[in-house]
Amino acid sequence: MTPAPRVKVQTEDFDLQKEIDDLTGANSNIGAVVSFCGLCRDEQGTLDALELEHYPGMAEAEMTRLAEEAIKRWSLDGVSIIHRHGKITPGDNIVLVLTASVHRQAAFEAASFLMDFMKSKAPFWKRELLKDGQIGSWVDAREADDDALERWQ
Amino acid sequence: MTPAPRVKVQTEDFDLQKEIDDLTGANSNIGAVVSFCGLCRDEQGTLDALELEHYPGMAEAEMTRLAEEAIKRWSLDGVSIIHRHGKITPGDNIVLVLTASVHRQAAFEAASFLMDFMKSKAPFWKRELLKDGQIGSWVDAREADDDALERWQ
Amino acid sequence: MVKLVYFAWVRERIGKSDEEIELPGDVRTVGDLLTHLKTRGEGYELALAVPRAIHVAIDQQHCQHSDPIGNASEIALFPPMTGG
Amino acid sequence: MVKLVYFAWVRERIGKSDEEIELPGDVRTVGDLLTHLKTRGEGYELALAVPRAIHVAIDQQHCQHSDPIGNASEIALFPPMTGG
Repeated sequence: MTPAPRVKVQTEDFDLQKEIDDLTGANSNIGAVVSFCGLCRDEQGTLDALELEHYPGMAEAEMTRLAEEAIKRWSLDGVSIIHRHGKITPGDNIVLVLTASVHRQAAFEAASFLMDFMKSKAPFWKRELLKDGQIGSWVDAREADDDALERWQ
Repeated sequence: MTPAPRVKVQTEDFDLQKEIDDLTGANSNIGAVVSFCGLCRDEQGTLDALELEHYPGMAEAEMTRLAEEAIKRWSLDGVSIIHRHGKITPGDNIVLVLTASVHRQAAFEAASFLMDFMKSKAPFWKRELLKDGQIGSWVDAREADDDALERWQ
Repeated sequence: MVKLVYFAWVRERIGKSDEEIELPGDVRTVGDLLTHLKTRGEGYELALAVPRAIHVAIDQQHCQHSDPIGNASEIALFPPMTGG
Repeated sequence: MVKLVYFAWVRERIGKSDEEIELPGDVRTVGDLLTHLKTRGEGYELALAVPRAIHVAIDQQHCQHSDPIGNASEIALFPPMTGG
Protein backbone atom coordinates (compact mmCIF):
# COMPACT_ATOMS: atom_id res chain seq x y z
CA MET A 1 0.00 0.00 0.00
CA THR A 2 1.43 3.33 -1.03
CA PRO A 3 1.28 5.88 1.79
CA ALA A 4 -0.09 9.37 1.12
CA PRO A 5 2.52 12.05 1.84
CA ARG A 6 1.72 14.41 4.70
CA VAL A 7 2.75 17.96 3.85
CA LYS A 8 2.27 21.14 5.87
CA VAL A 9 3.36 24.77 5.48
CA GLN A 10 2.73 26.69 8.68
CA THR A 11 3.92 29.54 10.90
CA GLU A 12 3.64 27.64 14.19
CA ASP A 13 6.26 25.25 15.57
CA PHE A 14 5.78 21.47 15.56
CA ASP A 15 6.23 18.76 18.17
CA LEU A 16 8.38 16.02 16.77
CA GLN A 17 7.07 13.18 18.93
CA LYS A 18 3.49 14.10 18.03
CA GLU A 19 4.31 14.20 14.32
CA ILE A 20 5.93 10.76 14.54
CA ASP A 21 2.94 9.35 16.44
CA ASP A 22 0.61 10.78 13.79
CA LEU A 23 2.72 9.28 11.01
CA THR A 24 3.17 5.78 12.42
CA GLY A 25 -0.34 5.65 13.92
CA ALA A 26 -1.88 2.20 13.80
CA ASN A 27 0.82 0.70 11.55
CA SER A 28 2.77 -1.77 13.69
CA ASN A 29 4.98 -2.95 10.87
CA ILE A 30 7.20 0.14 10.94
CA GLY A 31 10.67 -0.62 12.27
CA ALA A 32 12.51 2.61 11.47
CA VAL A 33 11.63 6.30 11.65
CA VAL A 34 14.21 8.89 10.58
CA SER A 35 13.66 12.56 11.25
CA PHE A 36 15.54 15.61 10.10
CA CYS A 37 15.02 18.93 11.86
CA GLY A 38 16.52 22.01 10.28
CA LEU A 39 17.11 24.75 12.88
CA CYS A 40 17.75 28.47 12.67
CA ARG A 41 21.40 29.22 13.54
CA ASP A 42 22.39 32.45 15.26
CA GLU A 43 25.33 33.23 12.92
CA GLN A 44 27.79 34.02 15.70
CA GLY A 45 25.20 36.02 17.60
CA THR A 46 24.58 38.57 14.81
CA LEU A 47 21.17 37.21 13.85
CA ASP A 48 17.97 38.35 15.51
CA ALA A 49 15.71 36.18 13.34
CA LEU A 50 15.14 34.78 9.89
CA GLU A 51 12.13 35.94 7.89
CA LEU A 52 10.95 33.13 5.61
CA GLU A 53 8.98 34.00 2.50
CA HIS A 54 7.26 31.27 0.49
CA TYR A 55 5.14 30.70 -2.59
CA PRO A 56 1.76 29.60 -1.21
CA GLY A 57 0.27 26.77 -3.21
CA MET A 58 3.45 25.87 -5.04
CA ALA A 59 5.27 25.19 -1.75
CA GLU A 60 2.76 22.51 -0.78
CA ALA A 61 2.58 21.18 -4.36
CA GLU A 62 6.37 20.89 -4.69
CA MET A 63 6.75 19.27 -1.27
CA THR A 64 4.07 16.74 -2.24
CA ARG A 65 5.85 16.01 -5.54
CA LEU A 66 9.16 15.45 -3.72
CA ALA A 67 7.51 13.16 -1.17
CA GLU A 68 5.83 11.18 -3.95
CA GLU A 69 9.17 10.80 -5.72
CA ALA A 70 10.72 9.42 -2.49
CA ILE A 71 7.81 6.99 -2.10
CA LYS A 72 8.42 5.82 -5.68
CA ARG A 73 12.16 5.29 -5.08
CA TRP A 74 12.14 3.65 -1.64
CA SER A 75 9.91 1.24 0.20
CA LEU A 76 8.32 3.62 2.69
CA ASP A 77 5.39 3.40 5.08
CA GLY A 78 5.08 7.13 5.55
CA VAL A 79 6.52 10.55 4.74
CA SER A 80 5.83 13.87 6.50
CA ILE A 81 7.28 17.22 5.58
CA ILE A 82 6.61 20.42 7.51
CA HIS A 83 8.14 23.76 6.53
CA ARG A 84 7.58 26.88 8.58
CA HIS A 85 7.38 30.43 7.23
CA GLY A 86 7.35 33.87 8.83
CA LYS A 87 9.75 35.01 11.53
CA ILE A 88 11.92 32.29 13.07
CA THR A 89 14.43 32.93 15.85
CA PRO A 90 17.78 31.17 16.45
CA GLY A 91 17.41 27.71 17.93
CA ASP A 92 13.90 27.29 16.51
CA ASN A 93 12.78 24.70 14.00
CA ILE A 94 12.50 25.65 10.32
CA VAL A 95 11.84 22.34 8.60
CA LEU A 96 10.98 18.75 9.45
CA VAL A 97 11.30 15.68 7.27
CA LEU A 98 10.07 12.33 8.60
CA THR A 99 10.35 8.97 6.88
CA ALA A 100 9.06 5.63 8.13
CA SER A 101 9.95 2.20 6.79
CA VAL A 102 10.27 -1.46 7.73
CA HIS A 103 14.08 -1.22 7.67
CA ARG A 104 16.45 1.62 8.43
CA GLN A 105 18.33 2.04 5.15
CA ALA A 106 15.27 3.14 3.14
CA ALA A 107 14.27 5.59 5.87
CA PHE A 108 17.76 7.14 6.06
CA GLU A 109 18.22 7.44 2.31
CA ALA A 110 14.76 8.86 1.67
CA ALA A 111 15.14 11.50 4.42
CA SER A 112 18.52 12.57 3.07
CA PHE A 113 17.13 12.69 -0.50
CA LEU A 114 14.16 14.79 0.62
CA MET A 115 16.30 17.33 2.45
CA ASP A 116 18.65 17.70 -0.52
CA PHE A 117 15.69 18.47 -2.77
CA MET A 118 13.84 20.60 -0.22
CA LYS A 119 16.91 22.88 -0.08
CA SER A 120 17.01 23.44 -3.84
CA LYS A 121 13.43 22.95 -5.04
CA ALA A 122 10.98 24.00 -2.33
CA PRO A 123 9.97 27.65 -2.97
CA PHE A 124 11.11 29.28 0.28
CA TRP A 125 13.50 32.20 0.70
CA LYS A 126 15.29 33.28 3.85
CA ARG A 127 16.10 36.87 4.75
CA GLU A 128 18.21 37.84 7.74
CA LEU A 129 16.91 40.24 10.38
CA LEU A 130 19.96 41.44 12.30
CA LYS A 131 20.52 42.10 15.99
CA ASP A 132 21.28 45.77 15.25
CA GLY A 133 17.75 46.27 13.90
CA GLN A 134 18.79 46.23 10.24
CA ILE A 135 17.07 44.12 7.65
CA GLY A 136 19.97 42.04 6.40
CA SER A 137 20.37 40.40 3.04
CA TRP A 138 18.58 37.53 1.40
CA VAL A 139 20.45 34.33 2.18
CA ASP A 140 22.48 33.11 -0.80
CA ALA A 141 21.95 29.62 -2.11
CA ARG A 142 24.90 27.35 -1.29
CA GLU A 143 26.62 25.72 -4.25
CA ALA A 144 27.04 22.63 -2.04
CA ASP A 145 23.25 22.32 -2.07
CA ASP A 146 23.13 22.13 -5.85
CA ASP A 147 26.00 19.64 -5.87
CA ALA A 148 24.10 17.51 -3.36
CA LEU A 149 21.40 16.81 -5.95
CA GLU A 150 23.82 15.07 -8.30
CA ARG A 151 24.18 11.92 -6.22
CA TRP A 152 20.46 11.16 -6.69
CA GLN A 153 20.52 11.24 -10.51
CA MET B 1 34.78 21.95 21.31
CA THR B 2 34.20 18.22 21.32
CA PRO B 3 30.77 17.33 22.67
CA ALA B 4 30.42 14.62 25.33
CA PRO B 5 28.22 11.75 24.12
CA ARG B 6 24.95 11.26 25.99
CA VAL B 7 24.22 7.57 26.47
CA LYS B 8 21.35 5.91 28.34
CA VAL B 9 20.17 2.33 28.82
CA GLN B 10 16.70 2.28 30.35
CA THR B 11 13.42 0.39 30.57
CA GLU B 12 11.17 3.44 30.20
CA ASP B 13 10.21 5.08 26.92
CA PHE B 14 11.68 8.42 25.79
CA ASP B 15 10.18 11.61 24.39
CA LEU B 16 11.98 12.55 21.21
CA GLN B 17 11.31 16.29 21.35
CA LYS B 18 12.59 16.43 24.92
CA GLU B 19 15.74 14.50 24.03
CA ILE B 20 16.41 16.89 21.16
CA ASP B 21 15.84 19.93 23.38
CA ASP B 22 18.25 18.47 25.95
CA LEU B 23 20.85 17.81 23.26
CA THR B 24 20.73 21.16 21.49
CA GLY B 25 20.19 23.15 24.69
CA ALA B 26 21.86 26.54 24.65
CA ASN B 27 23.84 25.89 21.45
CA SER B 28 22.35 28.16 18.78
CA ASN B 29 24.86 27.18 16.12
CA ILE B 30 23.20 23.83 15.40
CA GLY B 31 21.52 23.77 11.99
CA ALA B 32 20.69 20.08 11.63
CA VAL B 33 19.40 17.39 13.97
CA VAL B 34 18.89 13.87 12.66
CA SER B 35 17.09 11.26 14.72
CA PHE B 36 16.64 7.56 14.22
CA CYS B 37 13.95 5.70 16.16
CA GLY B 38 13.95 1.93 15.97
CA LEU B 39 10.48 0.52 16.71
CA CYS B 40 9.19 -2.91 17.66
CA ARG B 41 7.33 -4.49 14.71
CA ASP B 42 4.40 -6.83 15.25
CA GLU B 43 5.61 -9.50 12.78
CA GLN B 44 2.26 -9.87 11.01
CA GLY B 45 0.38 -9.84 14.28
CA THR B 46 2.13 -12.90 15.77
CA LEU B 47 4.23 -10.95 18.26
CA ASP B 48 2.99 -10.05 21.72
CA ALA B 49 6.25 -8.33 22.74
CA LEU B 50 10.01 -8.42 22.52
CA GLU B 51 12.05 -9.14 25.63
CA LEU B 52 15.38 -7.32 25.41
CA GLU B 53 18.32 -8.64 27.39
CA HIS B 54 21.49 -6.57 27.70
CA TYR B 55 24.95 -6.64 29.23
CA PRO B 56 24.83 -3.92 31.93
CA GLY B 57 27.98 -1.86 32.00
CA MET B 58 29.28 -3.02 28.65
CA ALA B 59 26.15 -1.72 26.88
CA GLU B 60 26.80 1.82 28.11
CA ALA B 61 30.56 1.49 27.51
CA GLU B 62 30.14 0.25 23.94
CA MET B 63 27.53 2.90 23.10
CA THR B 64 29.91 5.56 24.43
CA ARG B 65 32.78 4.17 22.34
CA LEU B 66 30.61 4.22 19.19
CA ALA B 67 29.47 7.78 19.88
CA GLU B 68 33.08 8.88 20.42
CA GLU B 69 34.09 7.27 17.14
CA ALA B 70 31.31 9.20 15.35
CA ILE B 71 32.47 12.44 16.99
CA LYS B 72 36.00 11.70 15.75
CA ARG B 73 34.84 11.06 12.17
CA TRP B 74 32.32 13.87 11.70
CA SER B 75 31.99 17.46 12.82
CA LEU B 76 29.21 17.07 15.38
CA ASP B 77 27.76 19.31 18.07
CA GLY B 78 26.08 16.49 19.96
CA VAL B 79 25.27 12.78 20.01
CA SER B 80 22.63 11.00 22.11
CA ILE B 81 21.95 7.29 22.15
CA ILE B 82 19.19 5.65 24.17
CA HIS B 83 18.55 1.90 24.12
CA ARG B 84 15.68 0.35 26.03
CA HIS B 85 15.66 -3.11 27.61
CA GLY B 86 12.99 -5.32 29.15
CA LYS B 87 9.60 -6.00 27.60
CA ILE B 88 8.70 -3.86 24.58
CA THR B 89 5.41 -4.13 22.71
CA PRO B 90 4.78 -3.62 18.97
CA GLY B 91 4.78 0.04 17.95
CA ASP B 92 6.96 1.04 20.89
CA ASN B 93 10.43 2.58 20.69
CA ILE B 94 13.47 0.35 21.13
CA VAL B 95 16.38 2.63 20.28
CA LEU B 96 17.07 6.29 19.62
CA VAL B 97 20.11 7.84 17.93
CA LEU B 98 20.35 11.63 17.73
CA THR B 99 23.06 13.63 15.99
CA ALA B 100 23.40 17.41 15.84
CA SER B 101 25.65 19.39 13.53
CA VAL B 102 26.02 22.73 11.76
CA HIS B 103 25.16 21.13 8.41
CA ARG B 104 22.95 18.22 7.48
CA GLN B 105 25.37 15.83 5.78
CA ALA B 106 27.47 15.17 8.90
CA ALA B 107 24.33 14.63 10.98
CA PHE B 108 22.84 12.16 8.46
CA GLU B 109 26.04 10.18 7.97
CA ALA B 110 26.87 9.96 11.67
CA ALA B 111 23.35 8.78 12.56
CA SER B 112 23.45 6.11 9.87
CA PHE B 113 26.94 5.00 10.99
CA LEU B 114 25.82 4.80 14.61
CA MET B 115 22.79 2.67 13.82
CA ASP B 116 24.83 0.26 11.70
CA PHE B 117 27.24 -0.25 14.58
CA MET B 118 24.56 -0.32 17.28
CA LYS B 119 22.95 -3.26 15.45
CA SER B 120 26.13 -5.33 15.39
CA LYS B 121 28.17 -4.14 18.39
CA ALA B 122 25.87 -3.02 21.18
CA PRO B 123 25.34 -5.98 23.56
CA PHE B 124 21.57 -6.39 23.38
CA TRP B 125 19.63 -9.52 22.46
CA LYS B 126 15.98 -9.73 21.44
CA ARG B 127 13.71 -12.64 22.24
CA GLU B 128 10.18 -12.98 20.89
CA LEU B 129 7.21 -13.40 23.20
CA LEU B 130 4.39 -14.70 21.03
CA LYS B 131 0.67 -13.93 20.98
CA ASP B 132 -0.14 -17.57 21.77
CA GLY B 133 1.67 -17.27 25.11
CA GLN B 134 4.78 -19.16 23.97
CA ILE B 135 8.27 -17.84 24.54
CA GLY B 136 9.52 -17.66 20.99
CA SER B 137 13.06 -17.84 19.74
CA TRP B 138 15.97 -15.46 20.09
CA VAL B 139 16.00 -13.15 17.09
CA ASP B 140 18.72 -14.11 14.59
CA ALA B 141 21.28 -11.54 13.57
CA ARG B 142 20.72 -10.36 9.99
CA GLU B 143 23.62 -10.85 7.60
CA ALA B 144 22.64 -7.51 6.05
CA ASP B 145 23.59 -5.88 9.35
CA ASP B 146 27.14 -7.26 9.19
CA ASP B 147 27.43 -6.21 5.56
CA ALA B 148 26.31 -2.71 6.52
CA LEU B 149 29.51 -2.21 8.54
CA GLU B 150 31.74 -2.62 5.51
CA ARG B 151 30.89 0.73 3.97
CA TRP B 152 32.39 2.52 6.99
CA GLN B 153 35.84 0.84 6.75
CA MET C 1 -3.51 37.71 -20.11
CA VAL C 2 -1.13 35.92 -17.81
CA LYS C 3 -0.59 36.45 -14.09
CA LEU C 4 3.02 37.04 -13.08
CA VAL C 5 4.12 36.54 -9.47
CA TYR C 6 7.44 37.56 -7.98
CA PHE C 7 9.26 36.47 -4.83
CA ALA C 8 12.14 37.58 -2.57
CA TRP C 9 14.57 40.00 -4.22
CA VAL C 10 12.91 39.65 -7.59
CA ARG C 11 9.74 40.98 -5.98
CA GLU C 12 11.62 43.75 -4.21
CA ARG C 13 13.50 44.93 -7.30
CA ILE C 14 10.45 44.87 -9.58
CA GLY C 15 8.53 46.61 -6.81
CA LYS C 16 5.40 44.50 -6.80
CA SER C 17 4.41 41.00 -5.84
CA ASP C 18 2.19 40.24 -8.83
CA GLU C 19 0.60 41.70 -11.94
CA GLU C 20 -1.40 40.65 -14.98
CA ILE C 21 0.03 41.42 -18.39
CA GLU C 22 -0.73 40.78 -22.04
CA LEU C 23 2.12 38.90 -23.73
CA PRO C 24 3.24 39.98 -27.23
CA GLY C 25 2.78 37.22 -29.81
CA ASP C 26 6.53 36.69 -30.23
CA VAL C 27 7.01 35.71 -26.55
CA ARG C 28 6.96 31.92 -26.86
CA THR C 29 9.44 30.62 -24.26
CA VAL C 30 10.32 31.49 -20.68
CA GLY C 31 13.55 33.02 -22.00
CA ASP C 32 11.53 35.24 -24.36
CA LEU C 33 9.41 36.35 -21.40
CA LEU C 34 12.49 37.39 -19.37
CA THR C 35 13.83 39.39 -22.34
CA HIS C 36 10.44 41.03 -22.80
CA LEU C 37 10.07 41.93 -19.12
CA LYS C 38 13.43 43.70 -19.10
CA THR C 39 11.96 46.30 -21.50
CA ARG C 40 9.32 47.23 -18.90
CA GLY C 41 11.51 49.46 -16.77
CA GLU C 42 14.50 49.89 -14.50
CA GLY C 43 13.21 47.64 -11.69
CA TYR C 44 12.72 44.78 -14.14
CA GLU C 45 16.17 45.35 -15.64
CA LEU C 46 17.74 45.25 -12.19
CA ALA C 47 15.78 42.18 -11.12
CA LEU C 48 16.50 40.24 -14.29
CA ALA C 49 20.04 41.44 -15.01
CA VAL C 50 21.46 37.93 -14.63
CA PRO C 51 18.85 35.72 -16.29
CA ARG C 52 20.48 32.41 -15.20
CA ALA C 53 19.92 33.46 -11.56
CA ILE C 54 16.17 33.59 -12.17
CA HIS C 55 14.12 30.48 -11.49
CA VAL C 56 10.74 30.20 -13.14
CA ALA C 57 7.65 28.15 -12.37
CA ILE C 58 4.73 27.79 -14.75
CA ASP C 59 1.47 27.05 -12.96
CA GLN C 60 3.44 26.16 -9.82
CA GLN C 61 5.83 23.71 -11.51
CA HIS C 62 9.55 24.39 -12.01
CA CYS C 63 10.52 24.89 -15.64
CA GLN C 64 13.54 25.65 -17.85
CA HIS C 65 14.16 28.94 -19.65
CA SER C 66 13.83 27.04 -22.93
CA ASP C 67 10.36 25.74 -22.07
CA PRO C 68 7.36 27.09 -24.01
CA ILE C 69 4.90 29.21 -22.06
CA GLY C 70 1.93 27.58 -23.76
CA ASN C 71 -1.30 28.70 -22.18
CA ALA C 72 0.10 29.22 -18.70
CA SER C 73 -2.20 31.05 -16.33
CA GLU C 74 0.41 31.85 -13.63
CA ILE C 75 4.14 32.35 -14.12
CA ALA C 76 6.38 32.88 -11.09
CA LEU C 77 9.87 34.43 -11.11
CA PHE C 78 12.18 34.06 -8.13
CA PRO C 79 15.80 33.74 -7.04
CA PRO C 80 17.44 30.39 -6.13
CA MET C 81 15.51 28.89 -3.25
CA THR C 82 16.97 28.87 0.26
CA GLY C 83 14.47 26.91 2.31
CA GLY C 84 15.15 23.78 4.27
CA MET D 1 40.11 -16.69 39.18
CA VAL D 2 38.18 -15.08 36.36
CA LYS D 3 34.50 -14.18 36.27
CA LEU D 4 32.61 -15.55 33.29
CA VAL D 5 29.28 -14.02 32.26
CA TYR D 6 26.85 -15.45 29.73
CA PHE D 7 23.98 -13.86 27.79
CA ALA D 8 20.92 -14.86 25.75
CA TRP D 9 20.99 -18.47 24.46
CA VAL D 10 24.57 -18.99 25.66
CA ARG D 11 23.31 -18.30 29.19
CA GLU D 12 20.29 -20.55 28.71
CA ARG D 13 22.26 -23.49 27.34
CA ILE D 14 24.99 -23.30 29.97
CA GLY D 15 22.25 -22.93 32.57
CA LYS D 16 23.69 -20.01 34.55
CA SER D 17 24.30 -16.31 34.03
CA ASP D 18 27.78 -16.14 35.59
CA GLU D 19 30.40 -18.10 37.50
CA GLU D 20 33.96 -17.75 38.72
CA ILE D 21 36.45 -20.36 37.56
CA GLU D 22 40.15 -21.07 37.83
CA LEU D 23 41.76 -21.24 34.39
CA PRO D 24 44.27 -24.02 33.64
CA GLY D 25 47.73 -22.64 32.76
CA ASP D 26 47.49 -23.70 29.11
CA VAL D 27 44.42 -21.50 28.46
CA ARG D 28 46.06 -18.45 26.91
CA THR D 29 43.65 -17.16 24.25
CA VAL D 30 39.92 -16.71 23.99
CA GLY D 31 39.87 -19.71 21.64
CA ASP D 32 41.64 -21.83 24.29
CA LEU D 33 38.99 -20.75 26.80
CA LEU D 34 36.14 -21.88 24.56
CA THR D 35 37.80 -25.27 24.02
CA HIS D 36 38.35 -25.64 27.75
CA LEU D 37 34.78 -24.70 28.65
CA LYS D 38 33.40 -27.38 26.32
CA THR D 39 34.95 -30.03 28.64
CA ARG D 40 32.82 -28.78 31.54
CA GLY D 41 29.61 -30.54 30.57
CA GLU D 42 26.76 -31.00 28.16
CA GLY D 43 25.32 -27.49 28.53
CA TYR D 44 28.67 -25.94 27.64
CA GLU D 45 29.07 -28.30 24.69
CA LEU D 46 25.65 -27.32 23.40
CA ALA D 47 26.23 -23.59 23.95
CA LEU D 48 29.66 -23.56 22.32
CA ALA D 49 29.11 -26.14 19.57
CA VAL D 50 29.73 -23.55 16.85
CA PRO D 51 32.60 -21.46 18.21
CA ARG D 52 32.46 -18.84 15.42
CA ALA D 53 28.88 -17.99 16.53
CA ILE D 54 30.20 -17.00 19.95
CA HIS D 55 31.16 -13.39 20.56
CA VAL D 56 33.49 -12.65 23.43
CA ALA D 57 34.19 -9.49 25.43
CA ILE D 58 37.12 -9.16 27.82
CA ASP D 59 36.47 -6.62 30.55
CA GLN D 60 33.53 -5.26 28.55
CA GLN D 61 35.40 -4.79 25.27
CA HIS D 62 34.80 -6.87 22.15
CA CYS D 63 37.72 -9.16 21.28
CA GLN D 64 38.78 -11.82 18.78
CA HIS D 65 39.10 -15.55 19.48
CA SER D 66 42.81 -15.21 18.84
CA ASP D 67 43.26 -12.52 21.49
CA PRO D 68 45.17 -13.38 24.67
CA ILE D 69 43.17 -13.45 27.87
CA GLY D 70 45.95 -11.74 29.83
CA ASN D 71 44.79 -10.87 33.31
CA ALA D 72 41.16 -10.33 32.43
CA SER D 73 38.83 -10.05 35.39
CA GLU D 74 35.55 -10.52 33.47
CA ILE D 75 35.01 -12.46 30.28
CA ALA D 76 31.60 -12.45 28.60
CA LEU D 77 30.32 -15.01 26.07
CA PHE D 78 27.24 -14.28 23.98
CA PRO D 79 25.58 -14.85 20.59
CA PRO D 80 25.61 -12.26 17.78
CA MET D 81 23.95 -9.10 19.03
CA THR D 82 20.46 -8.16 17.87
CA GLY D 83 19.85 -4.76 19.45
CA GLY D 84 19.07 -1.56 17.63
